[in-house]
Amino acid sequence: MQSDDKVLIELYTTMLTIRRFEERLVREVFAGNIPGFVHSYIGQEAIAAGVCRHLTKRDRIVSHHRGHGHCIAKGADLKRMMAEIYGKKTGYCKGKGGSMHIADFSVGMLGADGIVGAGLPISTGAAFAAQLEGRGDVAAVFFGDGACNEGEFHEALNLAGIWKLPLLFVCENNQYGVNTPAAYAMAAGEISRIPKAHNIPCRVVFGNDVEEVHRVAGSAVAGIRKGGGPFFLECRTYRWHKHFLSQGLEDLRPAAELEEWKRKCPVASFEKKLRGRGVLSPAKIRTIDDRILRRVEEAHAFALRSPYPQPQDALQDIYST
Amino acid sequence: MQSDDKVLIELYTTMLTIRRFEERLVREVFAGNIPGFVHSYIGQEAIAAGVCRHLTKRDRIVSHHRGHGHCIAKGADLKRMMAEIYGKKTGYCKGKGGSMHIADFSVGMLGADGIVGAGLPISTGAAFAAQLEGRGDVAAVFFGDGACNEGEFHEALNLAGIWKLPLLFVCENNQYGVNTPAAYAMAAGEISRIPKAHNIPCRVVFGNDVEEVHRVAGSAVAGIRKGGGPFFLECRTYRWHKHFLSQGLEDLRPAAELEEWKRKCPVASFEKKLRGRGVLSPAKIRTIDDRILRRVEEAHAFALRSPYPQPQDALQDIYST
Amino acid sequence: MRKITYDQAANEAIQEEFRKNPRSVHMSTDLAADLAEEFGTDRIRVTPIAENSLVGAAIGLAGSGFRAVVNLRMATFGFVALDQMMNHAAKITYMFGGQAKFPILIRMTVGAGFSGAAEHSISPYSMFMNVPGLKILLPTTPYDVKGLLKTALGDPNPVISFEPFMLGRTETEVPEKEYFIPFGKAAVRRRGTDVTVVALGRMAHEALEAAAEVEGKISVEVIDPRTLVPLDRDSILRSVRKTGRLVVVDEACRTCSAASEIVALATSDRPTFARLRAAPAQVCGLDVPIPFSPPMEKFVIPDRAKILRAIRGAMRRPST
Amino acid sequence: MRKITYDQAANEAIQEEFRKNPRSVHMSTDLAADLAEEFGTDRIRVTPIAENSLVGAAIGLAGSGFRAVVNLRMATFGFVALDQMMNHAAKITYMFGGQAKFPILIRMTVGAGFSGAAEHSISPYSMFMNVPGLKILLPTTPYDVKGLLKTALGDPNPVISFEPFMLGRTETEVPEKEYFIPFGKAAVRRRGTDVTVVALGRMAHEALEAAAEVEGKISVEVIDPRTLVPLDRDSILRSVRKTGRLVVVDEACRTCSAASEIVALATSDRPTFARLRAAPAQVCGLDVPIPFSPPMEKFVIPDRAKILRAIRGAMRRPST
Ligand SMILES: Cc1ncc(C[n+]2csc(CCOP(=O)(O)OP(=O)(O)O)c2C)c(N)n1
Ligand SMILES: Cc1ncc(C[n+]2csc(CCOP(=O)(O)OP(=O)(O)O)c2C)c(N)n1
Ligand SMILES: [Mg+2]
Ligand SMILES: [Mg+2]
Repeated sequence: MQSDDKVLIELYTTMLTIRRFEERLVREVFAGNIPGFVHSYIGQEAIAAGVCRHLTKRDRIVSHHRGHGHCIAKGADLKRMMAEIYGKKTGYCKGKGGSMHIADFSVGMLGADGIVGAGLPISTGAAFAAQLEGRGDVAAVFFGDGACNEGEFHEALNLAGIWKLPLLFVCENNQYGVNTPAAYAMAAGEISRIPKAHNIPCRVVFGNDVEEVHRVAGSAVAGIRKGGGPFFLECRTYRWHKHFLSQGLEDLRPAAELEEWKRKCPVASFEKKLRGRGVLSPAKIRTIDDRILRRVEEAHAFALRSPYPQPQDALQDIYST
Repeated sequence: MQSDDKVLIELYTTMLTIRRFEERLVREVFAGNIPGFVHSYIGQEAIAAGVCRHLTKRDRIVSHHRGHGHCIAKGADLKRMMAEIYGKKTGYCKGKGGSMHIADFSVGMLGADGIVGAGLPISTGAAFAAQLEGRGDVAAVFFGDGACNEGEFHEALNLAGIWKLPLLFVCENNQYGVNTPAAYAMAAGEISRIPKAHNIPCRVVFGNDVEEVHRVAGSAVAGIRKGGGPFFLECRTYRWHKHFLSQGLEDLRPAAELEEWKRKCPVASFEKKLRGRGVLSPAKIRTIDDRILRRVEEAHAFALRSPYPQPQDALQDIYST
Repeated sequence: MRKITYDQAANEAIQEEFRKNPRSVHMSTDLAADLAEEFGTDRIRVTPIAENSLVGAAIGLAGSGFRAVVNLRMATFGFVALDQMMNHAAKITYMFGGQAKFPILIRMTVGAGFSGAAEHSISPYSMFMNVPGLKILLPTTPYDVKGLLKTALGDPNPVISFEPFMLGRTETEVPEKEYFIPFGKAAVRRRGTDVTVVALGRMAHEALEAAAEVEGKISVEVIDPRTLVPLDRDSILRSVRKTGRLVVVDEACRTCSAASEIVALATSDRPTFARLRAAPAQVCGLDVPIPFSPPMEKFVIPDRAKILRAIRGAMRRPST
Repeated sequence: MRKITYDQAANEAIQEEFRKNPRSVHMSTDLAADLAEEFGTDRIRVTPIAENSLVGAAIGLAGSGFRAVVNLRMATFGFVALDQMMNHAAKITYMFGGQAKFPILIRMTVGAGFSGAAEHSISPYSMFMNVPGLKILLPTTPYDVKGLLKTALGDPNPVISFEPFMLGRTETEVPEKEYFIPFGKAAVRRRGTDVTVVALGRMAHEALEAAAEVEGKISVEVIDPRTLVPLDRDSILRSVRKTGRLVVVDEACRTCSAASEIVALATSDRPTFARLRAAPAQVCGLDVPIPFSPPMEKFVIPDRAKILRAIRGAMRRPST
């Protein structure tokens, strides 16, 4: 097996892990087993996988409300993620955060966040830290098209620009914020016009093509590590589920549009390519999938058998000591 | 006298009125006679004069902390302005606002504002109102280069863009926010790159040349009235005084730069032109100036002889009834 | 009488008032579908996610003679708009010497109870009460939300309506006939003589259940202020002077809460203080960010049991 | 001992701690000239005017193992940054289950008295007290500001320092020798037995002058809490139990103020309530935006005369 193939298989594995994890969650949420709001990453797996493959544990990422994919791609533990989503004591945040606030600082995942756009300034601080440390580390921030309309988007681009921060902006343009089309909400038309105006180099990629994401992110990250300053990567994609998983919430996006994008499934299309090129056989795929499914089941079982926090645990962690 | 000349003389008169008003204030502030913070508009007169000449009383403007020029150009009463700056009961805001919060809704001056950038979203509302009224009225908003780094700048551009609001953005780029150079604080380099990215048409003018400001603003306002949507006018200029008038505050801008810009005085250079073209004779200029000086003195005398508010007046106007 | 939900009642208020006033505009990041259908997308605007600017735009509209309604959804989303709400909407009438009116209604949901975690469960009304110039509603029933919003939509000032998320789908009877509820008039939800319970927001319901539970043993008066600014001081003080005992229930974090304010109000009023027979008690959210996991979330917000404990405690305490 | 100003003392605290910790960073929209000279422009950054992002950047730095200091200047400029302060800085330690530390210091000036008008004179500390997860300082002397900021610069949590604008140039003795002031320890500025005056921020000075004025007639104990979160409940309660009378003085608007909280704290504490001999009193800023014109501004903020009136009132009131 060539080393290139190894990378491809890893990318595939990461994507499929996200997919299986999220599929399991979809079932559990609709069965009423999970408290709170859960935003599914299904349909966008290629972005987290393709970008994070270039990042070390010292590189720091900041995520948003749709953050499970970033956690998994950055190397977070499925068990502790699942436990957190279930509100268990063994979760990453001891049950204090839930789906929208998973973080794993030990792998450089600085946290998902429920306020649209808020991760952008936070990521400038992570990049500033990397710049001061001077070891060639980078930061990356993931955010949606909707977040680009918050003022913090502008401020973060500007700050990264004037300070030449080692920061990769990854816009996951799934074309909607809840039910509001980006085409309606954004005067620029093309998101990339904004970072370009701030003199930040920019590339638009098909976000369902993991190889393209991986290739472009790779040269972007390499350039950033060498001190080239921030880079902006816009990934065109689509989410398969409602804004968050809920019976009540309406999905006003055209059904045909969703169907079309399902045909552009990032996982299936990549799988097909790898099979076509002989990188993966059906049997090998089965093996990978089985292992992933087992890990997801283990994570799920771990979450279920983990204890809930004690009520009084709520009084811990307000402050660090 | 040609009608063109009439306009030129009006522009000159407006600029000189602002200049004389502000000169008087500078003296009074440094003599310790005026409470609070006063931001002088000296050096930037051509912008307020050139833009507001195109606006009717139904057109609404929103101003910022450096707002005296906009008030005067929009037709506010010098007496009530001066009284407000002195904190007198006869002032526009009954002494509740002071220099930074002068408004005259009767002439469409929706107020100065002390929070950098905050006027931008407010102006989108004024433009939205004009759009709904459908009478071809416009709104205009004045703001500095420093305000362009606040997120509200981005948000207001976007909102104006997607809704095609009848809004003229007037950026008074005096190249510094307090002592921070725009060249340092702004990744875009050129401010106009940002509105362009939002697909808002944009022109950069020499803000000390009132004829240029007037000409470009004129076609911009005409286009907006016809339903062309927002327009962005960047005016390059310079302020002559410290950020606000205060003994204590340091001015870190290069002295030579200030001297150079004083040679580009918007009032003196226009006066020279008008004399050269025979539009104004020295005698006529003297007459205009005398009248202005008299009006400023009257305003000042009015302010001085006006009573202070009663302490208990502080309890009025918290709510409208 | 027909029953409708809290959310429907709120919507009706807007519909009725928007029919009367063509110079009224609605903005929200989500489509307000039935409003848009009736009033058109000129007046009912879907907006980009840029809350600070929506509130700013509302101020500009209001200063230009329109009435503007902004639905920010959850209160914490409104935190990006606090500058426009607190520095501008609240102060602009005053700063400009009252020369213009600013009829603005801003709606936000508040409260915990659905595992929304710290960023989606806050009840921040007290911080708005500390900023003069806003009127502040905290409606607790479908009937009230309709009547209060209708009043708000006739008020020439910025009004903020905090609407408990958990109440959105609760149903009660709401008359078809038009009515308004004035600001500053508390609802005495239950008459009693032993102890006054002032209960805010969703806690008004919990307090009523608690009161019912001790029926016959302790006579509990339950007051729902309904509006926090203006606050119906008189009704509260009158009740406390009668009962001599005060328990304030508020889902928000205790420190610097509206509940603390009500206790301070009652105790610093000389005749009321003179009649107090026990130290007043606060049953509030604990001073922690709202945790996600249900057992912890339940622990930090008040419920019937905690209210009952406080009522019994007030009765047990010896008079001074 | 040498005398230095409040602002100089604050600056010294930062200098001393930045010397110790190379992983500390300072951001402000104005140049912090002497810091930049000593520590270089890598660590001492002038920023664009974008306060919300500065606080956000501070959070990111802190989460990456740095200590971040942000000077927002006036508190109302910080209103554009309330989302990052309240939704993020305050909650992030908790939300993430304590897995990372967020050592952040945010400085802002507060208070009126210089005709700054409504947008430049606010004292909004109580709204931050309602949001758990922040530590909150309100230093009132050069000595205190230095000692408290030095402690803040060793604390692994977000700390907000509210610094009364009017005190910036006041001078007192400050030792050259290093010292720290712990959080949660009030300063009893004056001992007394008749009435407890808890005075916040600049009002601590006014209260002391008022106390001196009635020296020999009324024995006034003046307590300056110095930190609002944590608040030194014990010192306050102990004093009130001793004197039986409480006056709280706060420049901020009264409703939902820190002063209301302190009154609620004292009255809802059973043993303290039992010893109260008079209704507690609040001497606070009136509930209006701060007006520009001096006669009105003076009218709405507390001063020595108003404090004296309240002290005398507390003494006059018959015990219950
Ligand atoms: C400041 C703020 N406003 C509104 C919301 C509610 N909200 C949560 S996610 C979302 C849509 C975000 O769209 P986008 O950034 O495109 O991300 P996507 O959900 O499409 O991945 C909205 C409006 C919020 N969480 N925070
Ligand atoms: C949100 C906010 N941050 C900071 C300030 C303090 N401040 C007042 S004016 C100003 C500079 C503004 O620069 P610019 O927009 O270029 O206007 P100019 O003063 O140059 O006319 C600053 C930082 C403020 N008033 N509001
Ligand atoms: Mg999206
Ligand atoms: Mg400037």
